[in-house]
Parts: sequence; C-alpha cells; structure tokens
Amino acid sequence: MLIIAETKRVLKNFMHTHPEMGTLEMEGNQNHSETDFAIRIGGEGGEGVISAGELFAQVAARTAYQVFTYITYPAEIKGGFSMIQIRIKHEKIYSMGSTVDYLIAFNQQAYDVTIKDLKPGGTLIYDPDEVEIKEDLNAECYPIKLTKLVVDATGAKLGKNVVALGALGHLFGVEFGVLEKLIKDRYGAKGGDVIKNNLNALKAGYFTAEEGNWEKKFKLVSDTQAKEHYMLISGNEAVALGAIAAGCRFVAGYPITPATPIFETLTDLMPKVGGRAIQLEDEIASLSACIGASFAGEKAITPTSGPGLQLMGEQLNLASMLELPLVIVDVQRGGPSTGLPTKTEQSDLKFAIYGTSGEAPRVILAPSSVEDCFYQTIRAFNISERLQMPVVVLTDQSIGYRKATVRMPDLSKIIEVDNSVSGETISIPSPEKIELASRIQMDPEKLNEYKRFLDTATGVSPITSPGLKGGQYLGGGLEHDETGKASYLPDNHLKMMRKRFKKLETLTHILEKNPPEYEGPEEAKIGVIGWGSTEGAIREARMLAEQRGILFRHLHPKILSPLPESQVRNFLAGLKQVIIVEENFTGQFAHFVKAKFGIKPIEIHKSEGVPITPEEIFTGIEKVARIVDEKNIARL
Amino acid sequence: MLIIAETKRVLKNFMHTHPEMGTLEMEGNQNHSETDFAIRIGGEGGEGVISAGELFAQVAARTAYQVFTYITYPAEIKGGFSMIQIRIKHEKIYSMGSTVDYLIAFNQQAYDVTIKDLKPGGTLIYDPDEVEIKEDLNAECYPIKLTKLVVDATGAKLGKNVVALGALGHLFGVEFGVLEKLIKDRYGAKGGDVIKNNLNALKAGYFTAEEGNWEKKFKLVSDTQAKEHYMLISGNEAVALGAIAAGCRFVAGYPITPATPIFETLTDLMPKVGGRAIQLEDEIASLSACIGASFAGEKAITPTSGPGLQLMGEQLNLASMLELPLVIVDVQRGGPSTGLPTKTEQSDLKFAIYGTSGEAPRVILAPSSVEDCFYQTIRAFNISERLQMPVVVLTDQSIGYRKATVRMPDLSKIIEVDNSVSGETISIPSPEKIELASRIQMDPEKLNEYKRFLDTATGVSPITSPGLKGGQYLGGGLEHDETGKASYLPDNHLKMMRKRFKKLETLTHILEKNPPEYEGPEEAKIGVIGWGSTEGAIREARMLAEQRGILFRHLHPKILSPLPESQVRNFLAGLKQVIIVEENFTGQFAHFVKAKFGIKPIEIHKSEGVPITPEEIFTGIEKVARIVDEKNIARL
Amino acid sequence: MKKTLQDYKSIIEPVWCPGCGDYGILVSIQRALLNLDIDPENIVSVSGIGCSGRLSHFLNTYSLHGTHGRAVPTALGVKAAHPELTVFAVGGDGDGLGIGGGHIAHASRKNVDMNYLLIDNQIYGLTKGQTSPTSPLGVKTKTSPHGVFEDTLDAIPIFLSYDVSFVARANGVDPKSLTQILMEAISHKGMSIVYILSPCRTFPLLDAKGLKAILQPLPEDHPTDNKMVALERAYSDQPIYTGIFYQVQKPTLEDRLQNVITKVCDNTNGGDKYSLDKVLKSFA
Amino acid sequence: MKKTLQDYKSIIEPVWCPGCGDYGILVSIQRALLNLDIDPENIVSVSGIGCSGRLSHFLNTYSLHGTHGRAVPTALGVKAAHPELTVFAVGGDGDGLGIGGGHIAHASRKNVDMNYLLIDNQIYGLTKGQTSPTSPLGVKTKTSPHGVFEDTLDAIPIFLSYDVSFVARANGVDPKSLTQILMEAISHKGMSIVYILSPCRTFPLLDAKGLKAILQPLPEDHPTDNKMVALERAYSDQPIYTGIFYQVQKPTLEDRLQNVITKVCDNTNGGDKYSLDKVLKSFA
Ligand SMILES: Cc1ncc(C[n+]2csc(CCOP(=O)(O)OP(=O)(O)O)c2C)c(N)n1
Ligand SMILES: Cc1ncc(C[n+]2csc(CCOP(=O)(O)OP(=O)(O)O)c2C)c(N)n1
Ligand code: SF4
Ligand code: SF4
Ligand SMILES: [Mg+2]
Ligand SMILES: [Mg+2]
Repeated sequence: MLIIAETKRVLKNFMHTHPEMGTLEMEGNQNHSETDFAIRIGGEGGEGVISAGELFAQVAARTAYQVFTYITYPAEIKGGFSMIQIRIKHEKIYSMGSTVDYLIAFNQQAYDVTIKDLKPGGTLIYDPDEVEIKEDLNAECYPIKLTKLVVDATGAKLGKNVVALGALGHLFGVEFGVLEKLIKDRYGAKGGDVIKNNLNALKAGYFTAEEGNWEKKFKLVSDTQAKEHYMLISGNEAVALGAIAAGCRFVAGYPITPATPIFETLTDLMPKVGGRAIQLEDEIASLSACIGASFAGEKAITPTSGPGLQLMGEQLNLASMLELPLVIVDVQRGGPSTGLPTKTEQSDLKFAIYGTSGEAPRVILAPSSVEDCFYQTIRAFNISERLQMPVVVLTDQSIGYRKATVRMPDLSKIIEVDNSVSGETISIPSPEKIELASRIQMDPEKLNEYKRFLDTATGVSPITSPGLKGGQYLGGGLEHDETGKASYLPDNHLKMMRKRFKKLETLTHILEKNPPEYEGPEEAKIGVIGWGSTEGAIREARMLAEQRGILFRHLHPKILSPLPESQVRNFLAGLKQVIIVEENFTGQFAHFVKAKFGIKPIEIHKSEGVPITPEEIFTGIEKVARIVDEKNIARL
Repeated sequence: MLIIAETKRVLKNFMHTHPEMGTLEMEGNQNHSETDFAIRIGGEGGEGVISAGELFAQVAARTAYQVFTYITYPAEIKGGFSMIQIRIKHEKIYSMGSTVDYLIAFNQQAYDVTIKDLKPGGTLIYDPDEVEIKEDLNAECYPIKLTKLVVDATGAKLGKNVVALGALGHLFGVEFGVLEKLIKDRYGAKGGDVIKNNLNALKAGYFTAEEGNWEKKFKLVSDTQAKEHYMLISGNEAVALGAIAAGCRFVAGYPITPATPIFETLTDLMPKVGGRAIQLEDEIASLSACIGASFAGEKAITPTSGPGLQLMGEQLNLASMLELPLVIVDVQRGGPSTGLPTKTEQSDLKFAIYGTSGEAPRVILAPSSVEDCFYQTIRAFNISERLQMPVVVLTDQSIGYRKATVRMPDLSKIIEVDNSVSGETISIPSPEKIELASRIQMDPEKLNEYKRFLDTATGVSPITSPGLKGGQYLGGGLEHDETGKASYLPDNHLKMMRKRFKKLETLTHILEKNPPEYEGPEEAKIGVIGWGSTEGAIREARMLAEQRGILFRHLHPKILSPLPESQVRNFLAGLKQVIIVEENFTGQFAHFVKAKFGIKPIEIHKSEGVPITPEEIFTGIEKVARIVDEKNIARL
Repeated sequence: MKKTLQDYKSIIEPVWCPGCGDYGILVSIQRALLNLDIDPENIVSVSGIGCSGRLSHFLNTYSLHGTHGRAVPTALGVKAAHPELTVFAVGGDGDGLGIGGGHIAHASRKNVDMNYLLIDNQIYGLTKGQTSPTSPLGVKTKTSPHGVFEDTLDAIPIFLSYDVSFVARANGVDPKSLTQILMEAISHKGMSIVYILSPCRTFPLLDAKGLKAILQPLPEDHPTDNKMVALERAYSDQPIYTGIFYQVQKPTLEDRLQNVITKVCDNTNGGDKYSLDKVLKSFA
Repeated sequence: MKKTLQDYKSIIEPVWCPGCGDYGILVSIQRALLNLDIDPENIVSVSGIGCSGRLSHFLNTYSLHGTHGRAVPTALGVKAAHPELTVFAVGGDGDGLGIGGGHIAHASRKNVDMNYLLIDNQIYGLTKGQTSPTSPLGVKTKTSPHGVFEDTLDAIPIFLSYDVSFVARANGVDPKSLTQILMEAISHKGMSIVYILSPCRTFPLLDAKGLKAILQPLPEDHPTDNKMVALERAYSDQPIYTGIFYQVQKPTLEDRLQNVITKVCDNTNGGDKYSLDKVLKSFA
C-alpha cells in the first residue's frame, strides 16, 4: 500500500539558503532559493504529540530556517484530538499555512481529521496498527508501528512520541547525538529510568526509519549563531518577556487556559530579575493586587482569558477611575462560558472595549504575531504609564501557543524615557526604538497645591506614590473632584468624565502622527481589515491574491481602541469594498468600525475554534473581487 | 421680605376635575380643566425630607389626581443634599417636569441649588433660621422655623420633616386627621414616644401654617375609590410586583443602591405568596442561585446595579450557554466604578448587550415608566421562558425611585399560556393582554431520543426539569453537542453558535409583526429615539415642540436588543435628521443603532447624574429643527 | 425493578487519565446512591471546573456543569427551589477552596441540605499542574517553579469553624469507607461536606500508598457532636484522621424558608397564601 | 517636629451619622499611628465599600477607597510591591465577611503583613439597613422583614482556623483599649486582624451600653500562642472576650518573596539578579 508520490514538487523546494548562518545540506542536489514546508503530528491528547513536535521545532530553529508552530489540543488532560504543526521556511513566516507536506498520524482520528490537509504527493507517516489509510491516497507513505516499537523498547506504552521524534529526526537528517542531547535536556530532571526509556524509544524510531530506508529529505544541522540571533518562543512567552523588558516587576495571576503559560513564565522569571510573582485565589484578587501594586508605584501585569476577564470587570473599572497604569493580557479562547478552553477565537473584543458598567476609558492593543506580542506588551506598559489607565492586550490561543523564531531584540536600542517633570508629551515606542516610559511623577516642589486628578490639557494628571512626603491623596471609585474628594455634583461628574476620556483623545492625536500602517498597493479597490493573530493569514492571502491578479490593501491596527481615526479614513479612501476578517460569530470589530465610520463592510467570520487559513480568506476575497469588478463594469 | 407673587398663574391651574372619583375643593373659585403643579422639598440627607415628601404624595395619590415623584439623595447616610419632587396632575404624568411651583427649603444648600427651578411667582417655604433668601426673589414666601418648632414640640431636633409635612398639609387643605393616621401607620411599630413626638411635630407645623394665615390652595380630601383603582408605587416596586405577577417565586439577591428596594420588596412579598427570597453573600452567588433555581424549574429573578451586574458577567454567560430562563434587573446608577450610587444614568447598556466574553445571546428590555416597569418585567419572564435565555431589564435610579400612580392591573385579563407541547409559537404579552408563559416542556413520550439542546427551526429546544423520569441531561458551560456532551469540533461549535443566536432571530421575527411603536406625525422630518426612563421627558418635549410648530416622531423601543429592525427602518423612513437622546457620556444606544443601521444621528447626551428635562430636550431639538430647515432651504 | 449501578451511569465515558483517583470516587458515589435507592431523576449534581468538575458528566442525574468555583451557590439555588431533590455539589481543591472558598461559610449558615464533595488532589489538575491552596509548602509546580511558598490551607478546621453541620474526611482510594461516608452524608439533613483526598496520577503529590500510610480512621468512640474534640482531631497530622468529625442537627434552609412562609401567612392572612390581587391591593 | 493627631487627619470631614461608632475608631487609629510615630506618607489605607469603608477618606495617608469586598487583596498588592509601607485594609462586616470573605484565608496563608480592621456593626449601614452575615438570628431588617433566618457568622473562630497570625477582638466604643490593640496589631509582623464591634446609630443592633455589658477582656494570663485555648475562648459567648486571642510568628509574604529571589539568584546566577540580556538569551 506504499504509494509513491506522483510528483516530487515539495521536495524540490528544500534547499540550502543562508550559508553564512548555518548548514543545511540537501540530499537531492537541487538548488532553489525558496524553502517552505509544513509538518503535522496528530494523535490523542496525552500521547506527547505536542512535546515531540516542539522538540523537533527546537532542532529546526537552530538552523538557518525560520520556524512557526501551531498547536491544538483538547480541554481534557487525556484523550481527544491533539496536534502540532511545524512550518519551516527560508524567510519570515506569517501563518501556519493552509496545507501540510508531512503528516504523522498516531491514530485513526488524527488521520481522518487531517488527511484532507495533506498536499497531493505529500508524505504520510502512520502507525499501521492504529491507522487504516485510503486505497487511493496520493502520498508517499511510511508505516511505523509506534506502539509496538515503544513497548518493545521500554516495556511500557508511554513514549510513542519519542519514537516518532526519532523517525522524524532521521527523515530530516538530524544527527542522533543532537536528538539525544535534546532528550537529556528535557527529561534530565526526572532521573535514571525515565531518561533510559526515552533514549531507547528515540533509538527505536531513528533506526526503524533508517532500516526502512526512508528517503532522507535534508540535514538539519544545528547552528550556534542562529542561537545567538533568534529565540524560538511562543506568543505567551513573548508577552512575558515583553513585560520583563518593559520593567514590570509585579505579576499577580490565576491559572486559566490558554493564558497560563504567561503566568508560568513570569513566576519563573520574576524572582530572577528581583520581581515578585504571586498566585492568588481568583482573578478578582489578582487584578486587585495589581491595582494595589500600581498604587504603590510598581508596573504590574495580570494575564487571563475570557472567563477571568469577566470577573475582573469591576476592578478594571476601578483602575480606570483611580487612573492607575496596569496591563491585563487576555489570551482569548473559544466562548461563550467555559466554551472551548483550548481553542482559538477572537471574541472578547466587545468585552474589552465595552465590558464595564458605566463608562471607563481604557486602551485595547492586539499583537499580530509572536514577535509583535513582545513589542506590543512593551507598548502597553508605556501607554498605560503615560495615560494612567489600564491597557488590555488581546491575544488568542493560536498566537499564545504558536512558537516562532523571533529575532533577538537589540537591547542597545532601549531608551529610558524619564517623564517625571512634564506629562505633556507622549510618544509610542516601536520595534525600531524600544522606549521605556516611567511613571509621570509629581514635581515635589509643587506638592502644596497638589491635586491628584488635576484636569490638564491632555487629561493626564500628576501622580505621587507612597513614600513621597506631602503627596498623600485619596484615590477612590466614587466620583470625585480634582483632589479626590467624593462629589456627586452634576457639573463635576461631567467635568471628570471629560477629563478621563480626554486621555483617549490625547492618545488618538499621537497615533494620528504615526505613518499609515497599512500594506498593499495604493491602486487597490478592495481593502481588508483584520486584527490580532490573523495578520499572517491575511498577508499570505494577499500574496495568493496578487499571484492571481487581485490587489488589495490590508489594514491591521495594533491599537484597536481608541482607533486612529484619520489613519483609518486614509485607508478607506478610494476603496470600493471593505472586507473585515475576524475569528468570531457576530463580527465584533466590524460592529465597532461600522459605528465609528458608517461603512458597510463585507464581513468574513470564522467561528470554529481553529484559525482562519490564507486559502479561506483568499476564497472570500476572490468572491468580493468578482463583485467589485462587476460594479466597475456596471459603472463604465 | 415676604414677596407676593406677581401673577397667580399657577394657582389658576388648580382645579377640580373628576368629581366621580373624589373631592378636591378649590379655594379660589376658578374652574379650569387642567391641573399640573410640582412641589419640591430639599434639605440635608438624614433630615427625612424624602419620607415627608412620600407621605404627602400618598395623600395626593388618594385623590382624583395622578402623582409622580422624583428623588435624589447623597451616597452618604447623613449629610449632603437630598430632595424629593412631587408632581400632581389631572392626567397621566410623563416626567418630573422642568420647573417647580412650590419649593420647601430646609437649609441654605437646598435653597441655593434649587431656587433657579422655582417658577416666577411660585411659592417658597423656608426655615428663616437656616436660609437667607435673595432680596429680589419673585415668589410668594412663607418662612417657618422648622428646627425651632420641632425642638419646642419634642425637645429634640429630629422631626423637622414632620413639621414641614404638617405645614404642607395645611397649605393643601388636608384634614389633620388624615395626616395623623398617616403618621400612626408609618411610625406605629416604633411605639409610644416616637409616635407622640411625631404627632407633636405634625401639630406644630399644621397650626403654624394656620396661624400664619397661609393661603390655602385647595383641599386634598382622601378618596376610597382612587385607592381601589390606583397604586402609588415606585419603579422598583413595580418591578417586584411584575415578578410576582409573572409567577416568579424565587429571588436571590445582594443589596446595592439603587436596586435594593426591589429586593427588599420581594423579601417581604415572596413568603406571602409561598415563594422563596434568599439574600446571598454577593452578586455572583445570587445569579448562581438563580441559575440553580431555574435549572430546577422555577422562574427566578435577581435585581442589581452596575457593579453587581459586572460581577455577574460570567454567570450570565453560563445561563446563556445552559439556555436557562431567568431575569436580571439592572437599576442603573451613575458610573463608572462606585461612581454616583444614588444618581441616575443610562450607562450600562453596552455592558448589558456586549458585556460577556465570547458571544452569548440574551435579550435586553428597558421599561419607560413606572407602570411599564410592571409590564416589561412580566414580558421579560415570558420572553426568557419562551426563548430559554437570560433577559436583562434595564431601569435606572430615576425610574426606580420615582413613584407614580399606576392603574391597578386587570387580573381578569391574565392568560396562562401553556406551552408544554409545542415550542414553535411565541407571542409577546402587552398591558392589554397579560400573558403568562410557562416553560416549554418536553413531551414525556419523546424522552427516548431526548436531546436537551436539539437544534430546532426556532432555535428553542425541549427542556426537562428534575423530577421528570428519563429527562436527565447534562447542561454545561463547555461547548456541547445537541445532547449536552462536550464537543470541540469546529462544525459543532459553529452549529451551536447558530442555534443559540437563532433564538434572537426568532424573537426579532415576532417583534416585527407588532404594530409600529413610534409616536408623532407621519409628516415629521425629525425623529427622536430614546430608551428607558427618558420617555416621559421626550414626550413632553414633543408637546412643547408642537406648541412651537416643530414636529417630530418619537421612537422608544422597549426591547433594545435584539432590535426589531424593520420597525426601526419604518420609523427612519423619510426622516431628514435623527436625534438620539441618552443619559450617558459616550452615546451607547446611538453606537448600537449606528452600527446596525448605518445612520448618522445627532446625539444628545446628558452625563450629570440627574434626569434630562423636557426643556433640555426641546432646546436640543429646536437647534436641529433650524438646521433641518436650512437644509430644506438649501435644497429648494 | 431493582436498580443497578448502571442506572447511575450516564452515556458519557469518563475522560480522566488512566489511574486517576476520580474514577474510584465516581463509582463510590454511584454505589452510595444505589445503596440508598435514590431515583436518578430526583438527583441534581452540580459541579465546578476542574478534572473533578467533570464528575457530573458521568452521572445519570440532572447534571449542571457550571463555572469555576460556583458549584455551592448554584446547588443552593436548586435545593432552595426544590427541596425534595437530592443535591450534590462537586469540585476540586482549587475550585472549592480557592476561587469558590467564599461561598461555603454562607451556605453553611443557611444549612442548605446539599452534599458537597470536595475532591482534593493538592494541585490544579485540569489546567495541567499549578499550585492549589492545598499544595504542600516547598513543592515545585508549574506556577511555583521555585517551590510553593504559601502555607497549606487546612480545610477541616475551617469547615468546623463555619459550623458546617456534617464534616467528614475520606480516603478517595478506599472505596468501601468512602461509600459508607457518602451514604451518611446523603442521609444527613443539612449541609454536609465530604472532603476526599484523591491522587492525581499526572501531577502526583498524593498516591494510594502514601495515603494509606498517613490516614487513619477516627477512633470508634469519636464524639461527633463535640466541636472542640473535632477541632483537636482535625488539627492532628500524625495520623491524619478520616471519618465523620462533626455532625449536628440544625434547621435546614428548607425548614427556615418554610417557617417564614408559614409564620407570615399565619400572622397576616389566616394561614393562607396571599392572592395576587391581595398583594397588589396592599400597594393601593 | 513632633507630630500631632492633626498630622493623621485628612482635609475631608467625616460624613458618618452623629453618634456613629466609626468616629471613635477613626480617632483610635490616628492615635495609635501617632503613638508609634509612623510617617503618614509611609502609610497606605485601603478600604472597601460601606460606612466603615469611608474611613480611608479621613486619614492623611495614601488612601485607596476601592470596591466592595476587595480591600484585602488590594492591600496585599500594595504590601507585596512595597514591603516598607505600613498597610491597612478596612471594611465592614458585609464587605469583609460577605462579599469579600473568600480572600482572608489566602492573605493569611501568605501572612501578608497588613492590618485588617474589620468593623462589625451587624448591619449593612451604607445601603440603609439590610441583613449582614453577623446580623443576629430573628432580628428584622430591610431584607429580612420577617426576621433573619440564617445563623450568625462567628468570625473569630474562622480567623483562627485560617491561622491568621494575629487575631484580636476590640470594643469600638472603648478607645483606650482599642488604641492599645491597634498598636499591637501594627507592630505585629504578619497579617493581623482586629475585629472591632462598632454600634450603628441609625440601624441600631449594638449600642455602647450593651457592648459594655457583654464584653470582657481576655484573662490577663491568656496564652496567645495556643490555638486550642484561643478557640475555646473565641467560642465563649458569656462573656464575649476582647483582646488578642492569638499571635504567632511566621514568615511574612515579604520574607517568602525575598527568599525566593535570593535562592534563585544564588543557585543559578551567583547571587546576582539576571540581566535582561541573560533572560532573553535563556530563550534562544
Ligand atoms: C474563572 C476561571 N478561572 C480560571 C479557570 C481555569 N481553571 C479551570 S480548572 C482550574 C483549577 C482546577 O483545579 P481543581 O479545582 O483543584 O480541580 P482538579 O482539576 O484538580 O480536579 C482552573 C484554574 C476557569 N475555568 N475559570
Ligand atoms: C459589587 C457591589 N455590590 C453591592 C454594593 C452595595 N453596597 C455598598 S456598601 C454595602 C454593604 C455595607 O455593609 P458593611 O460592609 O457592613 O459596611 P457598613 O456600611 O455597615 O459599615 C453594599 C451591599 C456595592 N457597592 N458593590
Ligand atoms: S490530571 Fe490528575 S486529576 Fe486530572 S484526570 Fe489526570 S490524573 Fe486525574
Ligand atoms: S448608618 Fe450606621 S454605620 Fe453608617 S454612618 Fe450612620 S450610624 Fe454609622
Ligand atoms: Mg485539584
Ligand atoms: Mg456593617
């Protein structure tokens, strides 16, 4: 039943590019300047599918290639369908792609669910004791008895994933020693038997592939320089690192999928940099503690996901009213309610913008890639310190669990912005210039007439922190006057509402000064707007579309609220049709944009718990392109 | 310094209308068919200003006149400015009006803050030991030493309000015995000394006015028939009574201003009708208990306000996911955060519509008057039972604390709708026909293939409750298939999202069938949209405008989400300009309408913690009318 | 027809890891219900979020799998509305003692006649191994990579201080005694908490052997009506006692609510309930 | 310059009802701070919502008047971030034992060095007289018009079961002994709770005379390090004892956090903190 691939199209793409950065030796003597392929491993939750994939990604990341992973797994600890996809490319990768070149199926479910995504002529590796394959499959098929091999090698069933890792390693020409070291690094702490069994499993896989004469693709040789220049990190890790880089030294949190890894990473890192990480009894307490820490003068963060964000609503309001800086990261998951905890969705935007009783300003950011998670988190801290308000960073499961090679930030480019004297200027840092804003501090000379909530031109007021003599003030959730004293007078309420919302205008004015952020040609008549983790997929859809002669512009705002209005208007100018792409059911960003700009976009929603693919977006856009064309014809 | 009113315009309006329903004898021999005047009492929180006013309102309500009160008081227990306004009219009253005819000022603050609202030639009653009045005041002024009188009469300072009640009673010709009985009813439980002191204070006021030869206005003679036909209730009480009438026998709650009186009323009433009222430790527990009660088969309600509603977000989502009927009443107050707990604002709408993570359908109702609070609450229960989803009823402080004479509902018109067999028809009850919907029940014959979350044409599924053999099912917050079993498959998520949202479409289709709900002439070019408690003020503004030749149409949807789209489009048709009136800062309903209908309304926002007045609305509309006129000119 | 264990099993297969302590607890609950011959349709099981929270999926009852930490007030609503039902609340150590910890004292003050099964594996299992309120000091977890630094929450003394009317600790891997305790809890009129130690196989801090070594049944003559003795034995950590520490009779929420109804109607309406008409007229 | 009471008074005048017990508590706090000579700028007072929650308005400290029930975790954040500050959390019986009740056990497990002043007037004062968790059984309130039917929450045994490291009860209308207890609480390293009985004048369930009659200081020789004795005396209701029931030394949150920092840096970085560069490189 072993079917030989019709074409070797895929193989042709493997090549050796940046020789200065590492060695990747081709087996097939072909030389192409482009490499781009994807491997998927699928099996049952608890079989270690994901950890095997991540180890393999680690090997790949230490070559000259870029790596990008996508993970999905069930909400149960064991059982259910789990998979990891690893895309490897010679240049920056923007999405997980729409299809895969290699599929490793641990069981029938993995085969059934994902075989449709295997490219014609791709490679299938499968356990013949578990998986029955279709007769007419157009693929190069390698059977490998994962369970049998691991039982033979270790006497137990655990470790199929390591067998698979061994086989994969061989297929891609990884030296056995490199794999051996990986295993030792990962399982070293668990001691003797665990290590021994894992190494036996690894050998079984590696040599089965060797003995089966699996056609070697190319050699992934590890590269020390790549290690210096790149990190292979997940979006969640990027957020945690962004917080550390931004000078945050306080995290309070409560575990919740898929945000937990941010908190886990920070509990590990905080003490290393002299910061404090505290797990609390729930999300309400977590945000309360951040408010306390911020009141005391510290930069504070709490990571969460939908159900937790909801519980934080009342405290989010309080932070806005106290005008305290702090950052909340919401790694969105499938909703509503407990929903699909391990699946992705962009469905908390409405809550982030509108989700408090009364009207309390805050800023919403949405990073668009793993790397962007790092920079937007820094930006979130800067904005929150400068505007004295909570900033919500919206990521999602797909970006949070995605791993990608990220260029090491240039620390020499960090500029500490001391803003203790004047609160009037606020600029936004960018990856090119990492700015770190400190808290706008009160001039101690002026403490005589100190008004904590002074209504200034920007809306931003001087602030003191405990320890500063004479700076004592009352911050409270009741409506108050400029000094902080409670006041329920009609005029005062209106004045203070204006003051607090003025800060959003201040930010908008600054954002307007930035160069336009959209991509794609001026002459395009179609505009696509997306936000957050879909950026890469839309970008690839744009390339697909260009190949077919369809041009579109792509706006992907990183700051979702307040929107830089004139920038959006710039983007909209001259467009015949706007398409808004989101991973939710009701079109949340579209709703917001419609209310603000009075446009009537076509909305592409995906509400299935899995990321939208470039193909899906392209298909939608192609349809729109036809309509726009017809309109053009009709008008001529 | 006693200034005689220039005109007796106001007095002229007092008259004796419905003789069949009671007696109101005019002193001034005038006979007019229209009566409409307002009394305001202002003083310090804790002085009993409001209770004196409410007692007086009670007297007035037992005549042939309609009564309408408005209350504002500080968030502190004692101190701060407190006031009650009582409007008395020969026909239905829609708002508290823009000015007052009588002002009773207990202290200087009350005088300073409210004197501007006294009509020229109105009547001022004040304590000359506390209040200094302007030389040139155009009013009929009666000084009365409230503090001195009460100290003389009782030996203590408590009871100024009862002195004022006595004086007011005399002014309006109430028999002393009627007042005496009121006091005994109110303070009876407190026993000997309290009663004695209060009666002494009452006498002091009554006879001081008599001795001072205060010009008697007319006699408010109590009337037993009015008592049979009308209730004098607050919006909060109307909600509580609506719940009881709707068959709700379970309330769980946590006190929060200004929603507490709903809960207090229900804790009193529930045991009387055999129901259960439980106070819980917080709002999360309260809504949890309602979910439990609804799961067990009971109609359940929880009243709250902004900060509490936020805490309920996660459970609101759960209720939507479990597809359980229940009703949440949010009596909105000034926000954000603790905000202005005792002031009014319409600023929780966004939260009610959007305020959950993920996407969970629910219905939002907003009663527009005290009477409407009763009927919309019944409607809320009906919709929630029929659609199996939570319904949020949005009222606000001004309507919650407002008291008005409400016609006694005709209980003979109650129709019990048994809906246990078919879930396919849903109609909405109206004041003319009080429908009471019972829960859509599963046909016990069909329990073999029972699917709790069956995807039907309406989206509404058969439901069972504990006790029914064979009806056991799993309801959960995880995404699930039709049987309730957890499922994270992409197709299933999309299907179930569709199913849940389909119920909103079902409701929309039904709403579309209702006759158009707007008022005002077809030919008007201006349309005004409002929601909730502003209805009366907009209605009066419409009358003001008509008097000056400006016509507008007025749409005041009671169901805010889902909006009956075609009805709104009907209303919008032919309009040159739409104005949206709301008591908030950002224009929450306007945002929603803009996103849905792509219109560009002019927005009138008031964000001062006090209700918008007919005059304020009229002023805004007048400006718009001028613009629309200019546009007309420009177009000709 | 005589019931069998099957009557208490739902059609959904448990999804716990092989070897998880929760399997045994599930069977013990089913066996206790069978022994007491309670009709499945008269049982409501409410659970929180966690591996333990999945329990309600596998019981053939009216099952409500709610949110994290709210099983107790949700179950309270069920029982208050329909006192004739047998009501369970189920959740883990994080669910019940962390996020949901504030609810127990108040359910106890009302003495809601529910059976609260608190399944303690000393870890957040479902979210894959973070610190819970009962994780031992010093152990490394995913959110305590440098060791847990908070004191462990000692649940039994806390429940006693709340005056919960039935307080027991059980060994989750000893199904016989667990079933026995569950039967007593279900039969108890009033709030009962059965605090069950259950090993997590995937993030193991407890195991069957270890439990056996440290646990010991309360002395036969343990007086269940003496709070101070109960407290003293609750504080003992060598051995750690299992069994019923405390059991008292107090009016249940059902009794309390019924008393109010009876009193009000007796005093103000000659023993009858008010008609809607009478309610409305009282506002005239 | 020597400080005076004035240094601890904010410019805002108290707004409580005349005769409210909270006035005396405010002065006692100010006096305790004066006696201990703590600089106002190094004090943070966090309060919840309620009449008692207003207390922070009137203290010349860095004052944070937060939301209902969250004073304890908010104060925890302040103290964790800046251990050198003197931190108060203040709230009422509803705020602290009702909606916020779930937080105390966990702050206690961390032994946060804060002073939590729980002011019990047995009623929801600010919202005008509804049932609180400590309202006596049977009394009529606005939300218990037919009488409170839940058992009263007994706070001191609960705090003891949480192992709060300093637990005291005080008579709010006895400023001398209250000041003394507050000074001890502030000086205590670790979490201290001072549970203060304070009469509400407007919804009176307690009054000064009544308090005097039922309260009695703990015996002079009361051993503050003995949990069982503390519990026994906490349960006494004739007399109801005031004073320090329990006081133990445990590492504070500050100690615990500092230990982690020191240990990690010692073990993995030769005692130095990591540079940002080193942190990033560890992900390469
Ligand atoms: C509001 C909210 N916060 C966090 C979570 C994530 N979460 C799910 S289960 C769980 C803890 C589970 O631990 P435990 O209660 O001990 O149950 P176990 O899995 O160990 O049985 C957490 C934190 C959630 N579902 N909801
Ligand atoms: C989330 C939320 N729920 C309810 C309220 C309303 N509320 C304000 S104070 C209070 C209770 C006050 O009682 P207590 O804590 O005993 O303080 P006291 O006024 O008696 O000092 C309540 C229920 C609120 N502010 N926030
Ligand atoms: S993670 Fe632990 S508690 Fe959860 S199912 Fe697996 S073994 Fe059981
Ligand atoms: S209501 Fe009671 S507690 Fe509140 S200020 Fe007045 S007397 Fe004090
Ligand atoms: Mg656990
Ligand atoms: Mg209180």
